[in-house]
Amino acid sequence: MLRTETYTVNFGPQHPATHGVFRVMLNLDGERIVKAEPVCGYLHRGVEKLAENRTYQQVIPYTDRLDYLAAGLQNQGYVETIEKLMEIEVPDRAEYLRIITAELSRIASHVLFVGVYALDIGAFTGFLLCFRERERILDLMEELTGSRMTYSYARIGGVAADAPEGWLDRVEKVVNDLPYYFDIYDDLISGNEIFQARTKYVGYLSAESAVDYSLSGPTLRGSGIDYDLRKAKPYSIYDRFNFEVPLGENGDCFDRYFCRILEMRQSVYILQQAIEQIRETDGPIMAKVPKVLKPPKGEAYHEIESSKGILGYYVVSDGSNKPYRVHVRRPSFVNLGFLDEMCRGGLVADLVAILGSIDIVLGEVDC
Amino acid sequence: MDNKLDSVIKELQEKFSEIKVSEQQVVTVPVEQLTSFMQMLKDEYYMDFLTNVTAVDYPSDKNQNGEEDDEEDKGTMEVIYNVNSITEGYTLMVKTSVARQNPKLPSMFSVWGGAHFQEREVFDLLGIIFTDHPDLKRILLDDSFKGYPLRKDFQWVGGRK
Amino acid sequence: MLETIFIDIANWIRNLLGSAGVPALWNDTVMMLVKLTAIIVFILINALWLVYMERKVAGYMQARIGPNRVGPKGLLQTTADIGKLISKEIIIPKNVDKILFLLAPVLIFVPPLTIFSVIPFGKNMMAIDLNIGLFFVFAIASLSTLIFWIGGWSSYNKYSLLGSMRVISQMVSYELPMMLALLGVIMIVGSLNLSEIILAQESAWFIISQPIAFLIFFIAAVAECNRVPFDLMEGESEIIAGPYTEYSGMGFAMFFLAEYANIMIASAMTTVLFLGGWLAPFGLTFIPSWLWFFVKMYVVIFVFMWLRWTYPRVRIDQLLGFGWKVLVPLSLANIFVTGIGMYIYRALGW
Amino acid sequence: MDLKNNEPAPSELNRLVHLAPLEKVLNIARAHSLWPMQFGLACCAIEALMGTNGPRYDLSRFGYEVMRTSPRQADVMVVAGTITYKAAPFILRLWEQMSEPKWCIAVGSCAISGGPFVDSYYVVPGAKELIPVDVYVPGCPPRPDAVIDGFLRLKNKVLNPKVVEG
Repeated sequence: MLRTETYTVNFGPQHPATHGVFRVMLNLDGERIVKAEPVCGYLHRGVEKLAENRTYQQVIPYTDRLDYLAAGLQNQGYVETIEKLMEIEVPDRAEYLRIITAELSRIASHVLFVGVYALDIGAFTGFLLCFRERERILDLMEELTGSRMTYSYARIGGVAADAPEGWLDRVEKVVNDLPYYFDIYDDLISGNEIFQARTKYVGYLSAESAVDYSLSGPTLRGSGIDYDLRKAKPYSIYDRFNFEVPLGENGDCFDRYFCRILEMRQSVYILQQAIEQIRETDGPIMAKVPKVLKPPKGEAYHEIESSKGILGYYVVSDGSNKPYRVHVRRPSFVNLGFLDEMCRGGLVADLVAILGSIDIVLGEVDC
Repeated sequence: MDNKLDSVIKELQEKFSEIKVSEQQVVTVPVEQLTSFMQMLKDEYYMDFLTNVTAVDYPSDKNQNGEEDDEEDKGTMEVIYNVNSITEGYTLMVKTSVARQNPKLPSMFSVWGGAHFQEREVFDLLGIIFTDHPDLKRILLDDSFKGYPLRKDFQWVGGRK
Repeated sequence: MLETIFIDIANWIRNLLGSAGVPALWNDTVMMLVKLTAIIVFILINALWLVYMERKVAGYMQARIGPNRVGPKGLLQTTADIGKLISKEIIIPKNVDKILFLLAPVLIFVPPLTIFSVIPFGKNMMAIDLNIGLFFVFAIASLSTLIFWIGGWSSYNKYSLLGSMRVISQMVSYELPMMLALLGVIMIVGSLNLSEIILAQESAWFIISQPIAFLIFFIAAVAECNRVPFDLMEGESEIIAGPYTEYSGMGFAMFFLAEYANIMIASAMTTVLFLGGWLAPFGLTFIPSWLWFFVKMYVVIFVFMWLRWTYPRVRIDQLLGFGWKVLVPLSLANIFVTGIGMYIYRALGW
Repeated sequence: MDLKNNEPAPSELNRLVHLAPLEKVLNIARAHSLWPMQFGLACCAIEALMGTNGPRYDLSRFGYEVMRTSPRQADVMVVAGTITYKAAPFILRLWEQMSEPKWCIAVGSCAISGGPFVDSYYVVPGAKELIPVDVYVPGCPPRPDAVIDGFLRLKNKVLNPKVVEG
């Protein structure tokens, strides 16, 4: 008698489509997914515990290594939390420099996402072409911060260093070039018939479940929910810029992907405005902050819009020079929570498309 | 925006007499009323987005608010929920504390699906048990790991030589 | 002189043997062996060179340079790779079906070698002139499906199994439109002999008179070779390396080279059937016919690579749907239209 | 950790067959065709495996760009990132799945010694605790140039096995 049965496949931890050490335990019926259980923690480094034994400034480099693709945003999130805790006013110029690094990080992260997503779908050339643009952004960041990926640029009360001479001009040049590259992505990747066939109507995520499961970032906005903290609750100086929040319509993989492409274009607008405004802003880049930071007893929770979603830092101070507790609300981690439901009924190839469209970074997932 | 939140908190205070509100508008809810309180937040105040769930360990000698412990020499653990409202735009921090010896509280999974992973993480790192959670098991650490690293009394040996 | 250089060499060897008093039967056998050896060497060298070409093409398409350190312009890169692969340990995992596991990489080269013996590389340049050449080619080409499947099945690995099942479904559903598309050509020529098919294109290549057939054939050929956008078999981001996941060292190298041998066959067949084989276009007959054949073949191979480095991968259900719902009806329609066309053609008495 | 423990175990040495002159020729082939395994742990993988392959640094010039996703077909394991106790068993397993001859490059502070996470309760202090490492590439994360240099050092090592034996 003919009989079929499901079987389990370990998708990962070493697998090209998991973007690092991440495992999905797949229960398959032929190629159909019956159940997809994410297993993370292969990169759990105990950052939250380590932070308890470091001074407030020493935590900054650890935040870089959470989301190593957009370290500028991580730095910003952490230092703003401490500033909220200590009620420090940050000088304008520092705010602008932070915004510029943050938006550059966002573009660098999204560019990498586009490339890696293309690779997941099977287009290798898109993957490598994206590195060409990324290198240009990394060059700028290296000039400013001395590091290509882990910047540690933001400081509590300001930024580490002022922009070198001519740096802003170079940023402007790169920023003005970027839309041309995005057009190339649209031609090569987004406009491709096969790419669309692979991603459209795949991994449907309804607006209700996206909100219910606390998904955030482009994953949420791809389902049509207008919730971008830069607009909804402007932190830092985002209220000074004009930009739009791109939204998806169908809540499928393609929308999530395309949201990021559009978001990069908006980041370019923000950068152009920021560069224009920073030219008129002079002044210090650091607020008056004591050498030994001892925030008052208390707690602060602050969230920013990172490239992956809502990045929150919760810091408790006990009055000493080390944080009593640091918790990071990592968007990648929370976004994974809905993976199972999104995958069910799809094919193995769909899992790759869905996982890619969530855009996880394992350093952030596992903390 | 803040005014709206003020009025919400006032209304809440009227409905739930046991809750405490601090200066930073942090609401402390007793464990017993947590589920009904949260359900009300979601249903009546459109707090549809649970951003963050975390917990802090306060052994007896450390108590953040300087309050006295009810139990002798036990300490507490605080569980913190950050709830946002996408439609109304306000955000609220809700706290509850459980005894350190027997950290148990109801899961918020029935209210917000987003609690699923985050509560698992809290369980994993702090050992707080969320009753009624559909799949409460370790998420980051492996199953054979002993202890809960984010508790203050966690002892470990680093790799530094 | 250049035109007949290979035929001259063959005749020279034959005469040499004849004058040495070797009986005719032995003479033929030796000649056959010489020809087959020539084909094996030809395939291996070409496959090696194709790997290099692919990496170079990929490099230039991706704004890179590609291998350029080993040998002049990196030409010896793939030789080094093969040298390394030969010396690598061959792992036989526990639980595999040992005989089949070891047999698959050996057998994988049989179909390409066999097929090349009937392909006319130039005027009168073919190892065996078979009057059912086309039929023979496809009969043998289907065999490689089985060998991929043997490799995947015997590996005792779920990814291999998934990959090999994909191979089967893919090959079965694309062989059908491929054959049906070719019926149009066969109807016009009225023969399965590859030489005659080439000669029938004297006035116009079949790519002009049978464009639909060409498209279907080419798409199906890409799928049969497991190339992007139909590289589901080894779709790296999904099922690691498909049937070859467990193969190491030379076993893997054989699969790797066989892939390129298959591309050569697909391109050679495209050339023979639709691009006029060794016929020289525009009367440029001073260039030897076999050179024309290679030029055309390499153009087709380049298109293969171009596709690979541009397109993403399709999904298995889309792949099968496309094969059965689009290509098969289209190829049937093509036969119908060709038949009507030929009827009108004859009725007009041209 | 002292240096002695870094050397491969004797049993592993015996597995490498020495055929004198042929081995030399093969070493040339091996040195020019080090296929890395596509396996990234953390931040360093972005630089070491993706960045180096990118258009600017282009590892493919040396012929090392063929990323094999299956450990059976790879020659070099690039340990790029923090190794945690949860990941350690499968890293060891991947290493054992690779076919001889194989090499290991430890990229980044974390893979060398645990890096900034050395004090953590869940981090293995360096890849050397698990597998024999041939080349260390320091940095946090190292630049792609440094990773390419690491590959070239490994190439040197493969070409001149004597250099490291003494």
